[in-house]
Amino acid sequence: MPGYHRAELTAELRVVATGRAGEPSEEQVEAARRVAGGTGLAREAGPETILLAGDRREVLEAAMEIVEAALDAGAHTVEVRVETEGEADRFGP
Amino acid sequence: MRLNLTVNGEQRETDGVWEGESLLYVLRERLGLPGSKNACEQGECGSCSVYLDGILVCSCLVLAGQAEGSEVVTVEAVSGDSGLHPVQEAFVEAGAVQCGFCTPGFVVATHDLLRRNPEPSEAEVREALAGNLCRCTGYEKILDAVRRAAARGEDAPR
Amino acid sequence: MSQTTPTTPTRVGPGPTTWTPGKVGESDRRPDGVPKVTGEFEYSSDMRLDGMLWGATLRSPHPHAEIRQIDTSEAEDLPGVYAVLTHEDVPGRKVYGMEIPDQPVLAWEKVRYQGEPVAIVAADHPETARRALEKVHVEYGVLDPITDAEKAVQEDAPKLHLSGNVLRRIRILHGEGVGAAAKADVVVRGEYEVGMQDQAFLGPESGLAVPDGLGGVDLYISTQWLHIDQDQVAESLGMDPDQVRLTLSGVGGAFGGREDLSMQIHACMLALETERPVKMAYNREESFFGHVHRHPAKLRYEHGATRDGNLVYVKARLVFDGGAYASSSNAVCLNAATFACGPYEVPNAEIESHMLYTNNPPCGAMRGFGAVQACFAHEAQMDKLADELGLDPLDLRIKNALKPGDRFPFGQEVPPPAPVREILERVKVMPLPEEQEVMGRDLRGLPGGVSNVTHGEGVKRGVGYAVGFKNIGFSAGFDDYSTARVRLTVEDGEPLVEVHTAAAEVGQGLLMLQAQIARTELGVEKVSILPADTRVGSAGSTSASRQSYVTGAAVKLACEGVRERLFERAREELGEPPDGLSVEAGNVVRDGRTVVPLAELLDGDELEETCEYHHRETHPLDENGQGDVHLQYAFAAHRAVVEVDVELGLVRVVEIATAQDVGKIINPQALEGQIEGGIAQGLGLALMEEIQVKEGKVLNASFTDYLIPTILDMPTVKMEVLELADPEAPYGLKGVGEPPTIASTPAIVAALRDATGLELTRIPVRPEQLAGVSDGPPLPDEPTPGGAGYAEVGRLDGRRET
Amino acid sequence: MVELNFARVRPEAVMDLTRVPELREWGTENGRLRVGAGITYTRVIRELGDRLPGLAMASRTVGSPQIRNRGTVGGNLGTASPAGDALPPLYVSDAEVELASVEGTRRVPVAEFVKAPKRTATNPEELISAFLVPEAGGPQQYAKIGPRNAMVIAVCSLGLAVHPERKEVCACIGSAGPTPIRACEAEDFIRGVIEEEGLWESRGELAEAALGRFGELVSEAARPISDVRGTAAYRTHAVGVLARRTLGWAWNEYRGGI
Repeated sequence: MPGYHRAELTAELRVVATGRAGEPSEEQVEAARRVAGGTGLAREAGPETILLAGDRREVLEAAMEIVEAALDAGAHTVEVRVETEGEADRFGP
Repeated sequence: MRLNLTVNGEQRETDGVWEGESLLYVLRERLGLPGSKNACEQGECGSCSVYLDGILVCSCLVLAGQAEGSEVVTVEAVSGDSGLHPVQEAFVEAGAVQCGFCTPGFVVATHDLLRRNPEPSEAEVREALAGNLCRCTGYEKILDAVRRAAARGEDAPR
Repeated sequence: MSQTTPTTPTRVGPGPTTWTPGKVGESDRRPDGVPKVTGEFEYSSDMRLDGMLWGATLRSPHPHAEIRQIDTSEAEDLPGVYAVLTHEDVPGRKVYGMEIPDQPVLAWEKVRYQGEPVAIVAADHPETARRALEKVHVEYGVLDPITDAEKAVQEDAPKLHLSGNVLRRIRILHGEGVGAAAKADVVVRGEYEVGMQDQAFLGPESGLAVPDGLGGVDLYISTQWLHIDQDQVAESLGMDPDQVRLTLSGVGGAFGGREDLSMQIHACMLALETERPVKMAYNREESFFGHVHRHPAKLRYEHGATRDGNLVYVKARLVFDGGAYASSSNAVCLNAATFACGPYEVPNAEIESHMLYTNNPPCGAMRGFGAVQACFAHEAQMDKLADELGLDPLDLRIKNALKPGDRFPFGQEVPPPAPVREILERVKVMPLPEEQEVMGRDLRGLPGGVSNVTHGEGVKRGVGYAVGFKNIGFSAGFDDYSTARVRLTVEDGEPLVEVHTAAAEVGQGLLMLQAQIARTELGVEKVSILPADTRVGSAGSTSASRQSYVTGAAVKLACEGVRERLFERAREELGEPPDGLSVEAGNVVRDGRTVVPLAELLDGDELEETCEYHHRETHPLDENGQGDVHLQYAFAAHRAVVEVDVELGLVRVVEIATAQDVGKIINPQALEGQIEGGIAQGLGLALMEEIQVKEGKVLNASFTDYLIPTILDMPTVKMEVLELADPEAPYGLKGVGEPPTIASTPAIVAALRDATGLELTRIPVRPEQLAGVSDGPPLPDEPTPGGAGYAEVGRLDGRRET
Repeated sequence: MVELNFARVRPEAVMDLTRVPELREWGTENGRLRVGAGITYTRVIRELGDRLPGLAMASRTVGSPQIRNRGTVGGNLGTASPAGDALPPLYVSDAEVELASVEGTRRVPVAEFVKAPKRTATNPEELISAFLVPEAGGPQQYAKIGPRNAMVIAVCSLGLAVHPERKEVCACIGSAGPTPIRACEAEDFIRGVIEEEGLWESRGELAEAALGRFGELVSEAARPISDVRGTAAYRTHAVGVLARRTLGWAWNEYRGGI
């Protein structure tokens, strides 16, 4: 049931346009999505928004990888929003 | 359109009825009688059972306009001033009520059955109530309730 | 769009329910019984407020498509329409989900199942709202759907989610695994399939959202878990949970189907946008698209045993179709894996459980939760094995029955009580119904009933047995707690206990149970149960058969706290010695003598305690699928007697006999209701209930073609109830809701096999299978009225203007 | 009404015929029964059960008491669904449908009236006013398959009438073809058997083999499709079984047996 396996942490990542660069390029978004897909934790959470859900450590590590991939592809800005999930602190070890 | 009908002994009038509305919708949303339930809206579950001119019907299958000038009796009128009708009493006592969404329909259908056949056999009860679906009870307690109500030998109030 | 002065009417919430309940162990008249028989009980779909608008949902007609464009302008211009919202209007997180937030509140680039919400509207009449939906123009680029879980894992399958189509994989390795195969004298193999069952609760999803005028919103909703709804709604509205207050409104059944959100976020969005109360009420057809279903599964099994009938090993591969979104699939996958071998002592096992994303309807919680699918397969295997060994199927089960102290394949020690052998022996000795002459019997006692298909011709009787088990409460490390606030006060000179929890009464009788506990623990006649809402801490979900245990324990704990404070007061004020005090009939008592009436002792004060009950810690599985995963186990055995018209494949179930261990009977009548009702749902899965899906589209979203048992289908139930106390649980009780649903299905199918000699590897068993008539051509997707699916209703593009 | 509730149709106008008393009457006319189209199933069972037993049996299988209290044979005719329970009994009694308009009335044999699934011979300005059918001259049966024991739409069905007065047995398949289908070859076959053996007069037993062959011929006459309710193969099979059984019951009744 819900909560049996509720994700501990979520991170939303979005490659955003900056004043200088205009729209984020397809390649930047794709690079982020490709790496995200490989983490095994990724879903979509809105247009161009990646959502990672899982244990604390794996989510944080995956977020770092994705940010790097986007930057490597030339992105100027990546928004990252990390949240603990309600009730998640009640998980056992 | 305007609709005039007698509901539970009271003359009622309601305006602005869309022609496509069912009697069930009018009872629930316009006349403040939500006791009849909207579980399937296609005559399969019996939750909306009412009397229309003394006949048991699914009010979801009656176009509101068809009830113009008719007499409608809903679950709200099954109990009288003196409290619960024996059918209702029996449903509560027997544990025939769980989520209760099917209950108003069962109460009206049982009321109709016992009015026509005060001492039904089990097979007759089952056939008469086959158009009322219940998802919670597995029907055992409902059968028990009908037996109790029948044993009381009380006839319908109207 | 229409403009009116915004109003924020306030709603008077449901009041407390006060009555004088029975004590623990007694049948009580349920307090909501009277309003339910008179029609006065207010279900979520009955609520209304002045100035209220009606919400409606536009759903995707396609199981898999790109959304190229959404044009709402024409809909917005329609008189009587107050709001038309899309994903762009979701203020907070655009996805939600209980375990993993992967499901769009409103779809943006893609739709992944037929019926996925794309836009919502609020209007002054349901018909206006429906017309507005027709005027929302969505341009779709239709994609090929993935409709087969086995194909979803293939390399070339398109990825439905960023990380692919595998939602979860679990592997359990126990003992030597299949390495033990050499020790087996006999091996039986089988492949089984379970169709998609629906909860089919009678009260369709509905709710009323009321803006508070200060930016927040109150939501009156029928749900199973208020707090997890609150979390998800607040997250998607971008608000603090405090600004989103939920109150439980009358619930017309649940069975797992109300654990996920349906219109909760939508109604709140529309209410906040229009600054008016907004009611959303699904009709039956929409309800089929508005909640998750029981997972369809394919299960491949291999059982090895010694010649004398001792199980040597089990190998199982379970594949579940999770549909488009995660829901509670992770937990279902775990449950199925851990119950894959049945309640038997299996020294070696290798189990794989796979949960996959497809473009089929999302699946999640339903009564039995993963144990149902596994039980159908392992019980079929046990019968097959008995046949192979020439043993009585019941004796084979008894021989291999689990007992306390054994190890489950996932390593946990079987906790007491685990009376598997006892319940099997009970059903074994229960007298069989007398065989009655079939020829010339009343039609209503024959397969087909008054449809007059047989007067006894072709009718054969069969008897079958099955046993199943399931965990009670949430597992694998989740701190599955409940909160209760109990207040002792004096009203009209009489002591009154008020109990406040957020636990959802969905029909099962939790109101009674809470009151019975309060009355038992505090010795007070009058108890009042306050409406469940988010003003008190979480009670967890009304699911996993857990509320009697967990919320029961929380109420008991809080009552004990209040009682302690009463005794303290008695000691302080009356100088009573600390030991030997009790409460009875409204008095503090010692040795049967009244020390002081509660009313006098309280002297106008109130005593209040809020307690959280946390059960024993559980643990996740390790990489070999080992761990102390579950809290409590409940077992039930069933015997089915059927009569089959073997020529036509029609069935009458004659009787179900069952034995179940419940730990302690809290309320006999409510317990019987759970057992009988659970069996009815098991019967439905065995014989008739299946959501038929073709190419991702639902073919029978109506009560005309999704058939649930009627009163003419459900037989008499004989039951024996064992009360073997669980030392860890309050009063020793066990959860009772789910076990009746688990083994009743395989027992019926076993009886059908007995009557027909057919193998019957798929449920629901259709008349075609029983009559031995091979399948014809594949199903056409010709929709029937009220049974088509949203291709027609959501878009209304199949409308005929006549 | 269901289509209205689920927004499948939005008719410009709806006419309520329940208030037309003429439609709710029945009587005899030139030796036949003339039954108003607005007679409910409940009334068919109660008032016409002895005169039209096949139709009454079919009526009893329709929905629930609530539905039978409201639903009418006229409605079943108008819908012209192949699954309409009232249709096979009307087919086997060679009923006629009476259509009325301001122009007058006309009568159409039921098999010509039902043209295709949900299509009838009714002109836009006409309404179904009644059906005409002879009183049963012999035993009649109706049997219907559904996956549960009440409240089902026919997966397939069979109506059968023994007509001693014209020395014929008629059988009609329901819900296994685009319209109800008379099983003519089966009818011819069994008429031949009965005549050959002089069974009309002797009231002797019909051989098991003859019943079996009758069933096979009925199966052969079916033209079913597969859908959510059942497969074509099953429907073909089941109508044959129903034909064999119902003929057995009806013939036994004719013999004065069961």
